Amino acid sequence: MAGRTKLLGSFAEAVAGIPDGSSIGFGGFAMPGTPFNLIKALLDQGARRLTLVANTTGGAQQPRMPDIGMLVEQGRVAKVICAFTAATRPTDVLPFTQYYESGDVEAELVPQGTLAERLRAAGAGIPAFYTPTAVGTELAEGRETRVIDGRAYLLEYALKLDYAFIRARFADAFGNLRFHRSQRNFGPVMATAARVTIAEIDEPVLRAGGIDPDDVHTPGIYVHRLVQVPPPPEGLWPSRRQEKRR
Amino acid sequence: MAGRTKLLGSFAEAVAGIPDGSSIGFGGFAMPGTPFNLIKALLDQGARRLTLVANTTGGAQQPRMPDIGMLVEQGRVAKVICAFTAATRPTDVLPFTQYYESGDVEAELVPQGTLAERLRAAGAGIPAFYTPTAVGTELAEGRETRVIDGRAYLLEYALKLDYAFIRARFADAFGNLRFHRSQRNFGPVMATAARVTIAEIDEPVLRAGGIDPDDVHTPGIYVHRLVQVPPPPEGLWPSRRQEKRR
Amino acid sequence: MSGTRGLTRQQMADRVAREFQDGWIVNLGVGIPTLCSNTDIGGRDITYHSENGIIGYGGVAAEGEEDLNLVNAGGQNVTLKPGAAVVHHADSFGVIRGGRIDATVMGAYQVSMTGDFANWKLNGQRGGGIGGAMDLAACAKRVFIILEHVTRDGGPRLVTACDLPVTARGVVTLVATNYGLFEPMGSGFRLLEIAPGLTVDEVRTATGGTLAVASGLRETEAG
Amino acid sequence: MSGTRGLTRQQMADRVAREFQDGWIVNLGVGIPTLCSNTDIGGRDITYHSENGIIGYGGVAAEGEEDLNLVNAGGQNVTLKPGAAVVHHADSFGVIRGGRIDATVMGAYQVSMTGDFANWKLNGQRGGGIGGAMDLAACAKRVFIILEHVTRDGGPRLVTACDLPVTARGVVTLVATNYGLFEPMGSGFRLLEIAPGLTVDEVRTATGGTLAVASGLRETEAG
Repeated sequence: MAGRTKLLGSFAEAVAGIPDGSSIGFGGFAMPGTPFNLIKALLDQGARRLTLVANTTGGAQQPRMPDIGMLVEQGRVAKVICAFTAATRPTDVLPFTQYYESGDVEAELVPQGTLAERLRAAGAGIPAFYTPTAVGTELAEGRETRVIDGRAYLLEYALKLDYAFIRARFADAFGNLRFHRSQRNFGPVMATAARVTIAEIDEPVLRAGGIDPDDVHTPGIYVHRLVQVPPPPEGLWPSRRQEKRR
Repeated sequence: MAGRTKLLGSFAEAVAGIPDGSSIGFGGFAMPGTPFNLIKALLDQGARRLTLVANTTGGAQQPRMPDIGMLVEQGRVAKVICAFTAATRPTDVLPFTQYYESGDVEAELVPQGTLAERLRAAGAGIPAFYTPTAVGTELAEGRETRVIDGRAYLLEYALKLDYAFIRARFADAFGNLRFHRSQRNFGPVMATAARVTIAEIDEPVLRAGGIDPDDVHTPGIYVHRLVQVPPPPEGLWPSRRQEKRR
Repeated sequence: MSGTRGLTRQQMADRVAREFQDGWIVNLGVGIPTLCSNTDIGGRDITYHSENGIIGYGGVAAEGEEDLNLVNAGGQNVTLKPGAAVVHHADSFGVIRGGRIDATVMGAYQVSMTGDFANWKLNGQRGGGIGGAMDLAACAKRVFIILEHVTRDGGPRLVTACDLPVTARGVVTLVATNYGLFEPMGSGFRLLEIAPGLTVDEVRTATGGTLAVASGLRETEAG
Repeated sequence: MSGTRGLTRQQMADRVAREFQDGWIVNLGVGIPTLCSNTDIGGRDITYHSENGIIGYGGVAAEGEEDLNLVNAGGQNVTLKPGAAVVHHADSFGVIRGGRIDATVMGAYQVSMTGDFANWKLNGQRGGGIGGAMDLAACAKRVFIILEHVTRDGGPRLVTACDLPVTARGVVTLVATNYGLFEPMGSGFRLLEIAPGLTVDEVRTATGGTLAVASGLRETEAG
């Protein structure tokens, strides 16, 4: 394990070779954990007919950061699987909403916990499971339900990914990751669900073993490519050092 | 959260009030993570008609430590749910095996990964899930299977516990836990599956917040009673200090 | 008739927060529910859970003191209380579905007398914003809803049956509006408390379905 | 005819270990499979996974240097390699069921020519010892079995069909015995390599079902 490194020199290199038709999951909940630098590189990379999996398509904040809604705007997206096609507050407008509402792109709207669990199931080799969430709602219409111990549950299927794009605070050369606070969110489950996980890292990548085995949040066996986020303005979104300077 | 402590003064106090008919899960894989001190207290406590959930019933090592097979020998067990009713090597003999083979006690033999996942499902509010494990074996006879994407899977149900007995290295007063190395094993999933989790702790219990939020393995919301393991010979099984002295 | 009569947003949040019991684990939704964490409820220890895996967050961080990688479900930079823990998203919804949330507080467009509520999609919309609402609604021990009593054009939000797509059915425990505190009873709503300055008749007129009045009706403390 | 002819236990393990490719994640079962980690396979980097959640363990700890809370699936006190990580039991079997294990090596009582194998229960037993074997067997990319070629009374362990309860069906990739290296082909076994000192006829006599011999049959290096 010590003999190899997964560290690459650029974000362009990290997203190279992603073919048309790929499914890609994106970590992130609000700003923390969002792989802005990888998204920016993917915007330049050109792959088309993508299936995107994320909590939301982003773009609510000003100034606008690179977000996966921009891939939709570029006409490169076949489908989005997410927990929001519109913002929680009707007064907030996501750029993606107009594309979806006008029928320009397909979307599958999934409750957030079901989305997380479908990704976790994919990573854990569970092809399907039952959940109480969304029973009795429009999302359950025509779907298989089952009564267990007197309560109705909905059947949900694992959601596998070709790629996961995530952001973490620390990595070692073997790919072990640690997240900082709510940066963690979808990162660990996305990583297990994907064939190939690409992580952008806040801090310089450590030697293999630089993270204590008890402190690893995502094991390196799930992580394939690492890129360190450079200082701003080249690197997007503040590193810890900047946070403290604000 | 800072205002309360879950720390109790004795193992007897920690297992007090467990009623007849309870289901109790026990962490541990080989020696690490096995709550020997809580098991010893339960042996004295007297509750009957118990359902025990564990990887194995123990008792393979010499000298014999307190193990849940002893509860069976005391006639206090209705059923054991485990991954081994006999040792892997036919030449090793578990004390429990004779009780099971002679029909003195019921057992449900579950593949280890299915056992862990059924506990995890109970904790995560998933009432049932499909798994590829055990398809085509004796364990699948008469059971519901389902073909998903061309592969057969077995339906498995969540396994809820009334109590979990686990052992960890560190705890804070709110009940947040950290395990050391392979001590972790079933501990975190047992804790989420149980209504009441009781943990024996190697090291002195820290103030609430004494474990960094990013370093918590089991959140304190899942942990209800803590007891510190005293030094040997009163406390069973070595603490970290002894390990280094050996 | 406007939504600004009776209790303020903070007063509605205060009323709900006073229901929280010592030791509870509570999830606060975006908007008015967030204000519950401002309420002084004495020495009661509440553990606030956020969908993104924060268990035990505290108040909003002071300006200049934010950890930008620490947000609650509304995206606010919050602080952590001693004893806090962070888990990933699947484990965080494991907390929810596993039945560990004593109360979830959410906003809504409508609540029905059978305890259904709607808060993720407007009629005519193709999609919507579900987020964690369906998980929380289906699995929390108690679902508390805070909403303005009437729509902008004066129509009721407490209705016989939701005409918007529901978030969950039969789950609402308690409803706080600017007009008072209500319980869905199946066959109607029960008015538990009334906001200062309103009459029962006014409340009844502005409420869909039957309104029963609790014996010994009290005024909501507007503190 | 005894099980001690041909390869030793370590030589069988060596033969299987030489199949491991650089970067593989490998799970070693209790008994002979454990010996695979002793084999020198040059610079190839193998990550050893253990059911109890250890990803990346190394050799057995030197006496006096043991961490008593660090064991492999066989209960041995092992060491950790740089880059190791620890996960809990459900996540550990997530690694297995998720298809991340490139090879699992297990002992067995019987292997059939259709790739079934049996290793958890003897006939006449009420229960048995499953442990993680069924999960590994069903989900690893490759299932390598190591076993003595014949039973104590000389009967075959490579059989047409298992008469013991199986662990999984149709999963065995490769079988190493003291007599040689075999592949279950459905209609029979293919002898890929033969142990020094044995003849094909001897192997055939001691094997259940049909035995095909690979073209250019080689002797197993007994190094």
